[in-house]
Amino acid sequence: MTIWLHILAIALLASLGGALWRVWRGPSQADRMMAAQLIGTGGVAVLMVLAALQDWTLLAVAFALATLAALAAVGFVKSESPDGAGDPEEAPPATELRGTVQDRTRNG
Amino acid sequence: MTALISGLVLPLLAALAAIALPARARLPVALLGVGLTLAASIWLAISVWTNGAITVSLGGWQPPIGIALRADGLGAALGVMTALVMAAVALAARHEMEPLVAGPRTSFGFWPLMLLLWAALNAVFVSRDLFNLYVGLELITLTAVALVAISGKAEAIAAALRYLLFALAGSLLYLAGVVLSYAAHGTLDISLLAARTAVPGDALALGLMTAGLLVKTALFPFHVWLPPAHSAAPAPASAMLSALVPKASLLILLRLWFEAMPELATPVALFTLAGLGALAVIWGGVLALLQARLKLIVAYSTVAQLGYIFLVFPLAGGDGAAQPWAAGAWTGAMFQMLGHGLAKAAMFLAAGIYIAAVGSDRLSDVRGLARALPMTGFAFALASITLLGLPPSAGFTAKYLLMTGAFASGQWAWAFVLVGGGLLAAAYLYRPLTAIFAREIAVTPRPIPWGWQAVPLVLAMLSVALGLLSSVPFDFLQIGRPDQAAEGL
Amino acid sequence: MSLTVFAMTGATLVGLGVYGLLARVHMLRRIMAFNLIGSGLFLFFGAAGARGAALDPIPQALIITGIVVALAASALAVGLVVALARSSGTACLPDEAGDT
Amino acid sequence: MADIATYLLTGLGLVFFIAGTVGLIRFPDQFSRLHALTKGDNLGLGFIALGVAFQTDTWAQVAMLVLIWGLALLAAGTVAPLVARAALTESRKP
Amino acid sequence: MSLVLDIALCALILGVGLATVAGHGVFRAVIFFITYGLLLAIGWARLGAYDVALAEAAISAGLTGVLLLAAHGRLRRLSAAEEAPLRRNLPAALIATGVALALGWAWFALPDPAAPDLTAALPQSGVGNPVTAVLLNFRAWDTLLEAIILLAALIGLWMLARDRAWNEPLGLQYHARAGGVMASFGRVLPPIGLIFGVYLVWAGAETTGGAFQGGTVLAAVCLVSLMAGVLPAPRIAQTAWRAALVFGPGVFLLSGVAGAIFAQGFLALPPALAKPAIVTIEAALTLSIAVTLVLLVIGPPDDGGQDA
Repeated sequence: MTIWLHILAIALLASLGGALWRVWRGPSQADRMMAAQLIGTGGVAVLMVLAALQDWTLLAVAFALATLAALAAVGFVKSESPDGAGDPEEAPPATELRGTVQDRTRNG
Repeated sequence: MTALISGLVLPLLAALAAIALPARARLPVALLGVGLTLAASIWLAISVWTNGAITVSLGGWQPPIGIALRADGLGAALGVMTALVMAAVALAARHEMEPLVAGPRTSFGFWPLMLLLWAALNAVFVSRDLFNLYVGLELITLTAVALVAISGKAEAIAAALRYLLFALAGSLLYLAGVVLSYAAHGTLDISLLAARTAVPGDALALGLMTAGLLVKTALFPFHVWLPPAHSAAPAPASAMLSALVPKASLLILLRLWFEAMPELATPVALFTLAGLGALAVIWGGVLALLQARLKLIVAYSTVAQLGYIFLVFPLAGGDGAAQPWAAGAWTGAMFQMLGHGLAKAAMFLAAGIYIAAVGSDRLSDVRGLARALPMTGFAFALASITLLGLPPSAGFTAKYLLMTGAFASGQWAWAFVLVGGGLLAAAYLYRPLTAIFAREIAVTPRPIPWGWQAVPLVLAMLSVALGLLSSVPFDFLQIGRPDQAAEGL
Repeated sequence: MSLTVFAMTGATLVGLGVYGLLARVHMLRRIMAFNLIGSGLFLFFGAAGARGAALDPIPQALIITGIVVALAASALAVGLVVALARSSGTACLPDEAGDT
Repeated sequence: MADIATYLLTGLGLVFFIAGTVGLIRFPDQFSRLHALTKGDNLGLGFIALGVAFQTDTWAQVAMLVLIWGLALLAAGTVAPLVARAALTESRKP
Repeated sequence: MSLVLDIALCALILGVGLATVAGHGVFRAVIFFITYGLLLAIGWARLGAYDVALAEAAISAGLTGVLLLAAHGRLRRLSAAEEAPLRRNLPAALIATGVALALGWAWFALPDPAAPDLTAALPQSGVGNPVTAVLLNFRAWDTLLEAIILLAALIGLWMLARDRAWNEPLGLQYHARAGGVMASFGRVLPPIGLIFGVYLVWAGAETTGGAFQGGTVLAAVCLVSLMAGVLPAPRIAQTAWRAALVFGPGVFLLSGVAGAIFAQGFLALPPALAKPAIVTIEAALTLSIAVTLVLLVIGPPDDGGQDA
């Protein structure tokens, strides 16, 4: 079991490496943030595995990571809004946006 | 012990109260905190004078488990100097930081920041723990940076950011050394480190800590952040920044080289430190000559004046520590620390009065102000005497003792630095003094309350008195001094 | 052996941070570089503290203190950068704005 | 028995994670990437939590695992549409 | 096997660190920095330093990340988020390599570990978690100053406000669609975070946790709620907020003074009273740390206007 958990953790880390490629590549800021979200979830998974491998108190770290990853995503959404304080659900109305679903390159 | 703890607790409590209490209670509670902390600092000095150095293990935990504090003559003397400067700053700030003058933001932030800075300085003066010193230095850095930025002007923000950049780089260098010494020796206590078994990594650790502290002390060539930061702050803040803040990192430097790891003080290392000090004396002096604003001249002179203190390393450090001249040279450098602190604070507070009176500190605008504000002009002149090292000031005692050490140890080169630095100081102080004491007034000043004008004068007089009555402070500084050498000179 | 890996990682992170601090002029970059240096040092410290028979809690406590101090310094630095950008339109120090 | 369940469930979780990452790398536009992401990693995390749960010593640890997964689901359910909308706004900007 | 895991993890950490420094674009660097904190937390878990892992996950990955994201957003709106591309800088590379090599050398030059012997002291400390014993008892003075540093940074940050904005609410004026996803999240998350934060403080005496970690989690959920427009933004003029800021350090300081009056000295805790005293101090500190961190992240009062 110990060996499997090690392999599992290594494989999960490798999968995080793939997500890191998307952070590097972009192209849009949302792409990078989504990849960071995946890395956050993957980190939680790694910590769960390490908890089984080492010490169950690591679950507290996993919990904290999950909470703080949510905060980072909300912070991103806020900073993306025009005044830095808004909510993408407010305006403009969603109907206007249909058909513009192609990502454009915009590095920041 | 109570005096030592009071010097730490009282400013912290006053700062917390100044943050939490409503606006009308802020000034009274801050001034009360200033008064009580001043009393505690003097009380600490008296108990050190009567009982010798005071050591406290916090929480009853001896090092290496806990943190030890120790007030020796040097720490207590710096504490008293700090208290005098802070009290003067508070009296000046009572006028300058009034809500109607400075606005609600500045008048809110100044008092807690000042009190927190004071607590951090006192903590550094007595701490024996390298990591605790790091925490203390960081508190000093953050409060000092905030005090630079407090005016809100664009150049103040840029100066504060540059200061923070250098200070954080210095902190990290210092921290790297702390990490290495704990990893090697399992202790952070200066006294325990002195008794350690030396390992090869010690030189790297000491080198990193020294480099970090030099950045924070603004020794040449790391001085570039200091003049813009010190001149961009409001005058009472500048007084604290220039007179007190560099002394904290300098004190840690002394503790490292004279107490924790004296055996690493090779002649080359000591020569390098003093050589940088000598370059600072000259470079700071030359740049001070080129400035057109009073505060910038005074700020560049800080770069030069701090340089003198580094002469202590070859004159009293390493093998020289056991020599008869070491006590004199060491004490001379400490006199320079104390005298410069008092005189520099007096100068900045005087500059603050000029700015309040004519709205500018350009030399062309302060012309002739000695006629309208004679006490301030006299204060500036008296403080200049200390910076020049003329008798009977503290600056004279400092340079005399250092000069004696230079001759006695045969290190003549440093004597030239002392003389040359004095001549440069005469040159760069000549312009502001002739401007202030000019016959014609350039700008008619607003009236300044008498009590405010007296503040820098008292500080400047203290810096002279320190030289006049030098035998008591001389003996006081010897209390708990490392490597007690026979006083031969 | 694992400890050596972590210690070398820490040392390399410090080097990366130093490079970022010296070669980058955008102040947010430099704040991140400071954090890289700090965390690299802490990683080195943590590895050193784990060498003995039992894990030494003192480095851990010092590292937690250091992390909090770094956050405080970063917050003030970020505030200063935003204030600088607001007053001068750039997030680089005045004499460096033109450089790389 | 418990070990076999762990092998199977965590293995399945890993497959979902890898699928999510492959989707994140391979899909051409960001909205299908977002889709891959929210499905893949949350299912993956759920299976890993479930698999790890077979190794726990106490029920409190199981509860903690469930709680963490629940929190991750809640966060993903909230954040994904918001990030998607932010992405939409971003792609409309000139 | 575990060495392979550590090497893989360290390779990721280094790759992310390199990308943070070398990649073009400040935003990309910020995202890499967030993932860096996350991977580092896993590194701490591998080193067995669970309390540090918790602090790193909460503070470096979480709060510093949000701080940098928000700053990037503001800079972009001020058109100050762009930067010149990285040019090769040989002196910087030489210095950086020298520093890294020196540290690497120092590692191999380290003598045998010489940690202080805490076996006699720990049972007297009142808590079972040795890290908490060091933070709240053996080296409580460091921890007290650390809490003061957070406070000093906040006062310093407030000094960067414009004078005319001083009486405005702190930070940006967050708003969200009422009943929308964000607003609901802002309502659901705080109770969960509150329970978890309190658990971390309570558990910190015996196992992984502590005041700073718990305070950070509380701060995180409060920030989500503030950003979702659920909590109103505080103002500096509100006495309750300022009192909450100084409450923790004040309790800590006064309990230290009580130690000087009633026990062996400043910050001394008699073994019989140590546990309740530490839990009380931690509870008070947690409140203040949470409030301080929230206010540090949202920034000084802002009226949204431009400078002339």
